[in-house]
Amino acid sequence: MQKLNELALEKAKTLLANGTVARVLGWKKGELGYDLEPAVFYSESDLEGFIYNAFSGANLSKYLIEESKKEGKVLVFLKPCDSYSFNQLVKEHRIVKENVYTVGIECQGKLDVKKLKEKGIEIVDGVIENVDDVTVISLGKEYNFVKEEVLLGKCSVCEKHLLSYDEVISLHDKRTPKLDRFEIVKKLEAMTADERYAFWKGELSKCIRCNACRNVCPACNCLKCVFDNDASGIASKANSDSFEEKLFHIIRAFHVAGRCTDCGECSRVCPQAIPLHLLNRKFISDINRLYGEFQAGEDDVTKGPLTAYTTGDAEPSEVFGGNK
Amino acid sequence: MKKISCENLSKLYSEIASLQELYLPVKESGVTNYKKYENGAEVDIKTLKTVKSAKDFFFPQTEDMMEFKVNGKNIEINDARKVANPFVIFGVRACDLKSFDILDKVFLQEPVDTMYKAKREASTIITLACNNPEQTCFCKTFGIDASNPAGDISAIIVNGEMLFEAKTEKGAELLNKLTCLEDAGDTDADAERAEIVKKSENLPFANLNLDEFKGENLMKLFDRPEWAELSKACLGCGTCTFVCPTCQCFDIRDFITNEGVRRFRCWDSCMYSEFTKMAAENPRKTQLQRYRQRFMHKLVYFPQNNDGVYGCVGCGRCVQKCPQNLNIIKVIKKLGGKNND
Amino acid sequence: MQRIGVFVCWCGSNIASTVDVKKVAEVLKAEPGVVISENYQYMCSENGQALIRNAIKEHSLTGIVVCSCSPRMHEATFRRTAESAGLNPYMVEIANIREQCSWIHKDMEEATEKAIILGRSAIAKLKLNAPLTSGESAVVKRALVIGGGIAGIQSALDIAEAGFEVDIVETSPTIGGNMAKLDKTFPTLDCAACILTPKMVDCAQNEKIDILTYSEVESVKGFVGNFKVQIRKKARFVDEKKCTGCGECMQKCPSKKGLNDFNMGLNTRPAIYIPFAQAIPNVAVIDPEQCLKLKNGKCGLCAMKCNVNAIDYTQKDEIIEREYGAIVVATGYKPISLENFNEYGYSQYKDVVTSLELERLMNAAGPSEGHLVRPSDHKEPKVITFIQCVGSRDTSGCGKPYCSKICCMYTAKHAMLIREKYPDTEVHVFYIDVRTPGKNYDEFFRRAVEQYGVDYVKGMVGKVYEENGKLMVQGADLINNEQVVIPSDLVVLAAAIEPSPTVRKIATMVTASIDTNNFLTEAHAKLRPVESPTAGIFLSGVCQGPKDIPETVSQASACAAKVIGLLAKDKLKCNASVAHSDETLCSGCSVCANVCPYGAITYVDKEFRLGGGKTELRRVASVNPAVCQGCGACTVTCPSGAMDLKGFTTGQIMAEVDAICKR
Amino acid sequence: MQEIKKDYKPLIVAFCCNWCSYAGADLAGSSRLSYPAEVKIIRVPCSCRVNPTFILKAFQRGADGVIICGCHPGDCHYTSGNYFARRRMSLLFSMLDYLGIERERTRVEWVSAAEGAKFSAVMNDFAKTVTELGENKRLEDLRCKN
Repeated sequence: MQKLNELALEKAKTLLANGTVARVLGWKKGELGYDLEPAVFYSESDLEGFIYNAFSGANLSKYLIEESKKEGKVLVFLKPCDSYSFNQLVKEHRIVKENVYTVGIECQGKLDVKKLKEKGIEIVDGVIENVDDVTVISLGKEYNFVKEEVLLGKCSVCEKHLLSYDEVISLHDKRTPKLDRFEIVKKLEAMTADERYAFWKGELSKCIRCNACRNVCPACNCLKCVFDNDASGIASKANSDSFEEKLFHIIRAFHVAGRCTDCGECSRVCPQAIPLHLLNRKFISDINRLYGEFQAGEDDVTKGPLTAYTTGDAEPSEVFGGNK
Repeated sequence: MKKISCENLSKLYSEIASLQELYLPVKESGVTNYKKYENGAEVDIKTLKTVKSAKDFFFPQTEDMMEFKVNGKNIEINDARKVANPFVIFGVRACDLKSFDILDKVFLQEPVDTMYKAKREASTIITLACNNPEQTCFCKTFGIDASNPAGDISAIIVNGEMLFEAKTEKGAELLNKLTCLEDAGDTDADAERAEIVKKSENLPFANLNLDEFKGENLMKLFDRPEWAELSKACLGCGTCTFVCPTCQCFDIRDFITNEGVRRFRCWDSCMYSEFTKMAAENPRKTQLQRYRQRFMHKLVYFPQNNDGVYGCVGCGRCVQKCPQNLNIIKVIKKLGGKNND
Repeated sequence: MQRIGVFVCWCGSNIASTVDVKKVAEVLKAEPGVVISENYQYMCSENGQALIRNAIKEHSLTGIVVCSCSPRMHEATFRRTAESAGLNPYMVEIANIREQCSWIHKDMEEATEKAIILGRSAIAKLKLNAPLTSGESAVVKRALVIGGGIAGIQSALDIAEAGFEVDIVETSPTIGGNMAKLDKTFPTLDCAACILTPKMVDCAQNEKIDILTYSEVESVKGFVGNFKVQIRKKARFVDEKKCTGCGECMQKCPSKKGLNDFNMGLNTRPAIYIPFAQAIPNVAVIDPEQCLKLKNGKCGLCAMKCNVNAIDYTQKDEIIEREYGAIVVATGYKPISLENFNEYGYSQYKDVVTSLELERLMNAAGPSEGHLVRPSDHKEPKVITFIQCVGSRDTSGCGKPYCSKICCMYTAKHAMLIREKYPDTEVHVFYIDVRTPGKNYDEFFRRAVEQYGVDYVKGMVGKVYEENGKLMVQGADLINNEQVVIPSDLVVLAAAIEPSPTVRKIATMVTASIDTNNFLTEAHAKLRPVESPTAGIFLSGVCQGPKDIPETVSQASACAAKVIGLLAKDKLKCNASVAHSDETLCSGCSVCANVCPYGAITYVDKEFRLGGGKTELRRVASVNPAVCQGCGACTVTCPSGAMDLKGFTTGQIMAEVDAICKR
Repeated sequence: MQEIKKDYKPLIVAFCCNWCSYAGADLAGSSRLSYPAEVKIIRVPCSCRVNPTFILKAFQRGADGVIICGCHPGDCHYTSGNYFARRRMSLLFSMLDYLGIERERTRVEWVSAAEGAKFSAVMNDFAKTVTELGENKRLEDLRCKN
């Protein structure tokens, strides 16, 4: 996998040098080995900080809303999952596609720092990444993990594949996930309503309304969110009550329903580890079940399921997927 | 000094809880936060960084202030502030303890914030030394000793036992009431404390250079071009501010109830795009400006106004929680001066 | 500061017997913003309205709430009342305390309490009302009819008759459509040409009608009353103004091998041709695919022969742009392609023909000059078998699920005509059901069976195959419960009809909706059958669903009546309760247009000031108030809340919710 | 299951489409077909105008049940509004159910202008169902209720 980093870097350098692009959107090295941050590189010397590795989990597509408006082309590296968000944003006219040079890049799943910390790893000196396992070097010691143990939740069930790009950097076939994307949704559906209520009360009451889930979400790309807009009637700055916790998350999930590509960023960034993706995934699962398989972002033209209908759609009284 | 075997800690918790409300780090739904102690709670004193800091006790995320009852065309105004009952916080780390000093400088200055003061006075704080400071801890940079926090009672774990020392009268009074504790005799914590100091010293960010963060450099720092790069990935979420033990900005908002209006205050974040929105204008239009504000405040403006006390305690929560891995360490390293690499 | 007046109606005893109207008025008077609260026996009476008018003037009211019967009953009344007193009519809200309260509750206390809550809810909504004005837009007094078949012709004639200008755009070189190809028409058996051609001539001679044949609609912009349409007039290579239709050129043209579309390809025609003798306009056209001069520059005989110098090989397509107030879609139908029905042997055997081909074979102006002969050997058929429902009522996916409606009747007509003219010819008809509702229709069908001895066999045909020079039609006879094989000389397939393939493109251009069978959807299946849901677009003829001639003509006239009603207005008053996009919030994501049934939303790039002299070009939604009907679908689809509906704003509805839920 | 107070009367918010169910309610009224006074109707131009936020807001404010009434599928005054509403409400209700909110508290019914009797029957039935469920505790805002 280290080879991918070299190829990506080389690609970035070449395209910058020959003037194809004016800047590069990628990931930058951090201080602790795992704390990569999304960054824009303007020159070959800038690119010294560039890295693509097992910690390049952040979805870069949303940054293109701003970056694609600027003068000159921007090169972006898109992991399979990021590409779906990219397409969705193009579909919503939020990215100026002509100003973006897309390079699809192989991804075999990215690591979850929280999970590594639970395994006792606080700092990372190096990673050796294979398709199904990974070795992390920390303070002189080597730790080997099966991928499922340490992958970001979104990666362990990822079925996304490379779409179409200007170029592709890929050396291996993508690993097939060993877990079912809807497993937990199904588990929750199988619970009683009381159990489900208890589960979600526990999870959502942790919410501190930092808005990280919303701000990282590529589908949450409104100029101004209704929750920030005093005129909307539902503006709120804090969860003053258990109702507001629910309101925010239900409405947010509803607003992105049919547009959410299941990129999993909401859960990745939640400081309170709320499995927010399970809300979106419920909508996805219902949409698939009721209106036919739909993957947002697979292309940049198809109408979303909430802006379409058939005359024979299920009635709201018969749609419940779960237990009572 | 008093002590108790770590195996019997639940007895201690129960006993304190029988005297006053007790709050301590509890693991729930996968994360550790301060919670009111209840029998069977999964107390977690291993985790150094609760997600939310201990500032919540004095400055909670939302707090009612007053209430307007509307009946037809009549309005009645009522005080909605809650009375603060005495309570105990257990397990406060040195960094969070230091954050109380910083918050005091804000809220206890004239005009005194009565809601904050009432809760501050109602509290008894039991601190806990950090036996194993983490890589992301950098309290030492701000001169904080993780091995020996004070508070009303100071606690430290030594060889499977927890030792307690009263630091204030209030602390001594509580300690004396606790029957489950035994006298510590000649057990002492000096060796353990020395060990902690040594560990802290070896942490990667223990001695960050803060030299440049001086009042006279204010404009120079403000204009540094690096802010663009530093803030580039910032999402404008409020995570860093809400997990931060020293961030103290709030907003006052009204909520329309079925009977009128309730006025409450709630945390606000300088990272939010609407933070400085005023009737006519929003002076901080870009995320760069907002990002710069947060760190300039912590590292330059606050110490300038508060005898050189920095507005950061090096707890490392933001380092852990920033969705895109931006943090104060990266800022200090870039702008704080030489030898930061 | 708002100054609200509340007016509680007794409705005689209808309300007052169960609701304590005085108490309602009294309690609502205490609501913030309410300056006067009255009750009266009949608010809708002249005295009641006078009371409201006086109160508006005397107390300078900014809005009124009338607690009375359903707004569906008197909202319009009270709006007029308010308007006559100088108040904006949309500053009126109705609390329905009759149908939704006094009439369904018996307990006075309960009903009174509910009436108060409904009153509060109306007050809460009213506080967020804004004065609305219906926009007005001028109407271009000209109609466009797309399609020049009998539907388009009839609509155009009726509209022109009322004094409005009409353009007919027809893709083929002549108007007349499918009807011009027919021989006789049921149930009267009069000749199609005899009744159609006079209408075609009327069109041509009517000063108000402009016929654009050999033309296609290229694009449609605008909205009801104000459509801007681009029409492509395809190069005809013949100057329409000069050509006299003498036909000399056709005689001399050496390239005679083109299939004659008008005769369903049953014979050939020259490269320069007039589709049929009565064509309107009676002007030749050159098929550029076939013309030797246009293909390789070698010929030019027709130009030499033309006495009026009408031939112009250099002619180019021409784009004409015109404005219209209304558009009639009359694109008609075509028989389906029979490629999915190999069992009937249509592609294998020349003597398996469609009904429309049979029409040409029987037509005096057809390829055999009305003498019914088989295409293969030009011999008179002695046994003819008709197969019904070829591709109609077909749920297998090969054909169409609907009934094509005309086949039963035209087959009866064919059978009868054949038996009349060739009495020794045997005629068999395989049918699933015979459907003959309509004036004199069933009588017509029975005549075919009873008087003309046509053999109707109830059952489906399995296959058609050739044996000893005969076409063997093998099918089931369900009544005698047996398999039958009928050796035939000619087999006629009643092919299903489908909307003309051009309709899809046109529907997209005019944002009219289309159903799964490509028929255009009407605004309401029962109550608005000739209008499209898109304002200003009207449906004439088979483009909306299968129809026979009488039905088509009635619909065409109905359609014309609607168009005339529209064009008769100088200005269109738009619906005031329309959607509106807040451009400062809109991110141009375009989901709203996806749910708009009227195509009222478009997107424009607009410049916004960013401060510091900088500007940004942003895509934002823009609602055309003349087209929007105010359903509100877009408001819920818009995640940012940029899209709102005037008169039913998000704020207003939430205020009602709040007021209702206060207890 | 919570204990239900004896004289408990639920609060029900009904969003009714102007063209069908609102008229249906009028017909119920003129036919004197009663339903509980707890049902309060809000008139909307079309069921597609009902934003999920309205429904949640009603619950926040103390509603115990929310019902949305629209034209029968295929009969929408605006041709397609109720089809969009049907998808939206299906997904929203399923989500509320997923969160453990009682699914009987929300309902969609198609009631035409001619169905006064159906309107009354639906409201009676819904009110009964919600009364049996008792107060809405899982989706309320305590601040609204003091």
